[in-house]
Amino acid sequence: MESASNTNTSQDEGPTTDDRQSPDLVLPQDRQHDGRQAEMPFAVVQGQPFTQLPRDLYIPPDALEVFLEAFEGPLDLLLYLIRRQNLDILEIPIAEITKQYMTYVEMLRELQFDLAAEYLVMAAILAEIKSRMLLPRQPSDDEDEGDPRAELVRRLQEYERFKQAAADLGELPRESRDYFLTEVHFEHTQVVRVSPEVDLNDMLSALRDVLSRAELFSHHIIQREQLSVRERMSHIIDRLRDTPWIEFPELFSAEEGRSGVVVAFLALMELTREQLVDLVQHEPLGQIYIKRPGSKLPI
Amino acid sequence: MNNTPTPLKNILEAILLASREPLSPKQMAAVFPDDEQPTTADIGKALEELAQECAGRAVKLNRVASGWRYQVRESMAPWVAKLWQERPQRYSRALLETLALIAYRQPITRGDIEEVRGVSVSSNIIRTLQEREWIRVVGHRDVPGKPALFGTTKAFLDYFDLSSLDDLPTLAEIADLESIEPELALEPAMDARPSAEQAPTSTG
Amino acid sequence: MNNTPTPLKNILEAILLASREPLSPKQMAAVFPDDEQPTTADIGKALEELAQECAGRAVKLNRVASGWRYQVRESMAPWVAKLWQERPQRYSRALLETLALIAYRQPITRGDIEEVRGVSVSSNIIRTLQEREWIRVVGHRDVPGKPALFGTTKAFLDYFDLSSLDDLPTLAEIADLESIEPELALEPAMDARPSAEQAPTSTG
Repeated sequence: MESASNTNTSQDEGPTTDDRQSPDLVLPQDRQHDGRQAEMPFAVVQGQPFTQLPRDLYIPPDALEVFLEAFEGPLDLLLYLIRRQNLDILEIPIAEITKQYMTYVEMLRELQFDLAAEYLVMAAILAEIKSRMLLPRQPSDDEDEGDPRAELVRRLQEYERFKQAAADLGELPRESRDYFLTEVHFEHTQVVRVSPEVDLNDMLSALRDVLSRAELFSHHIIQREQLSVRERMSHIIDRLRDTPWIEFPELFSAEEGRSGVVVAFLALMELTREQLVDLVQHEPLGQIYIKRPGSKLPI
Repeated sequence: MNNTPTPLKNILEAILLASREPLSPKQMAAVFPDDEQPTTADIGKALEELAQECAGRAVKLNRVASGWRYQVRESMAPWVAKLWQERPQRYSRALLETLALIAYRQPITRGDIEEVRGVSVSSNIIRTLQEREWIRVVGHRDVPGKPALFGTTKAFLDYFDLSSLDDLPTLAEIADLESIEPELALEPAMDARPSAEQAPTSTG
Repeated sequence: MNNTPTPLKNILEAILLASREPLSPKQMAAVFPDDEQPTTADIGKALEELAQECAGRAVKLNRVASGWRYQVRESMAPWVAKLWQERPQRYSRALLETLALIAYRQPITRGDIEEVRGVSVSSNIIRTLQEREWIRVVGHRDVPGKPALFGTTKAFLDYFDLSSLDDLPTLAEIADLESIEPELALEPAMDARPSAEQAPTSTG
């Protein structure tokens, strides 16, 4: 029957898995500083390992975030709960695990943490299995339904296989990390290295894709922006590489006419807004300087 | 003037060292004029000699999926890595799990991947994998919505220093829920069809 | 475990073969830990040995203004040159997106581009665009790390036959283009979890 005991586990559990993990993988274990495998902490926040499900509801919100990020989803969390107690997947004590899982999910909901829907779906699945486990089972039922845990066990096993496969993949030699490509200089005397041709429309359609992905089209400011303003912004920044500051009037030239002045002015406003330049004026009606952020004026 | 013909071995060494991409024997042959093309056997013999000459050196001649390449040995990584300030890109567990599923289960849809992982697969992961040219769309499943089927590429194998999918680490076997039935012969690794690998979920 | 220390000569061979740029003795010494730095004399001796080992091979170790590098011997040019002639290349979607964002959102950092694109931008793309002289570093943003700000060049305008960036369609026009011909089949699958992935539209 369902155990009402606390989910607390002993402190001195041995290592629970022999997972070989790449240093690349951000697993709960990796967050341990001294590399011991005594008990896998959920997370380490500001040097403090969280090795147990917190019993009271208060954990710092930033701890929760790390906590949640340490898992790749409900299956990963369940596997962790099972492995942490040295349990066999095939013999999951469903009531116990469900209880632990619910504690965790409840805690996150309590704090109105943005919990992925998958975690809630899994909570429902666990509750359903638990209730089926509580029903008296006739031997004849086995033929029809089998162990109510079977499907969950299958999913956990399947996920664990690929979790391991991903860890193995992470350990394979990688270019520029483990091995390196050679590139020996070759003097291209007579050879012209042929550069690919680019069609302007291809570039524009690439832009359209990336902007619709980022939903930037909805941004009316960008839509109205004149590209010559952007171009001018680059020029102003470029001028500021050689000199720490420019006097305001230097930005404008008579030959450009009215529209040129407008473009320069808009460029300056945008640069200021994006904090790429600073505008400085020492006294009312005094000279305005455009300078690199952080640089000092000589006066 | 020097009229000794340049040995094939030297020519291959030159093009292999200068190229950043692995070269297949066909690509190697293509640098010769039509009437002077070496046979595949000649190329093979020359490559073997070159490989032997790497003994005791910092590089080795290695065969990966898309051809042959010289590569700096892994034992040199502590020093070579210092050359660049940029750290090599790190890949998240989510990305590696997705990649593992595509590698071992190809062709596979995004939905299939989500089913095994129990969480949705972000578009960024798929896009990153496609941009790295590690995966590509190999077809579409003939069900409503025609979801794309993904498979891995030669570039994926090259990057992980593999010459074929068979070189991937063996996929772990699944312990049977009904451990009374040990006779189930599970495929160790490379079967592309899920049906062949799945453990039965009920008593038969 | 193998406890023989790696010979200096091998380490130098490794870094010289992996580096795209010539390396000065000082740069070579810098890949060693502070307490294990070889002397300039040791490095000089090792380089000499490496140079001698190139006898009869397709490459040589050469000293140029900024340091040492391996280079393919000139006599190999007829074959090596073919490698590049044969390559029919196309730029990747990722490169075109990066270029377009630099054109439309300049001055822009690599981080900004990554934020909009939602995936990392490879160094190769930036390098290719710089080598082609379509983009250049116009300055640096005054934040930690001082990331480079990129802008487009005159050569970029010339290539696309534009007299100024204003000749490019506005973003509004590009958006309209989309509504006229909706492209459905671009993405293998769209976001399952939009909130987690979208780049913040913080430009406003």
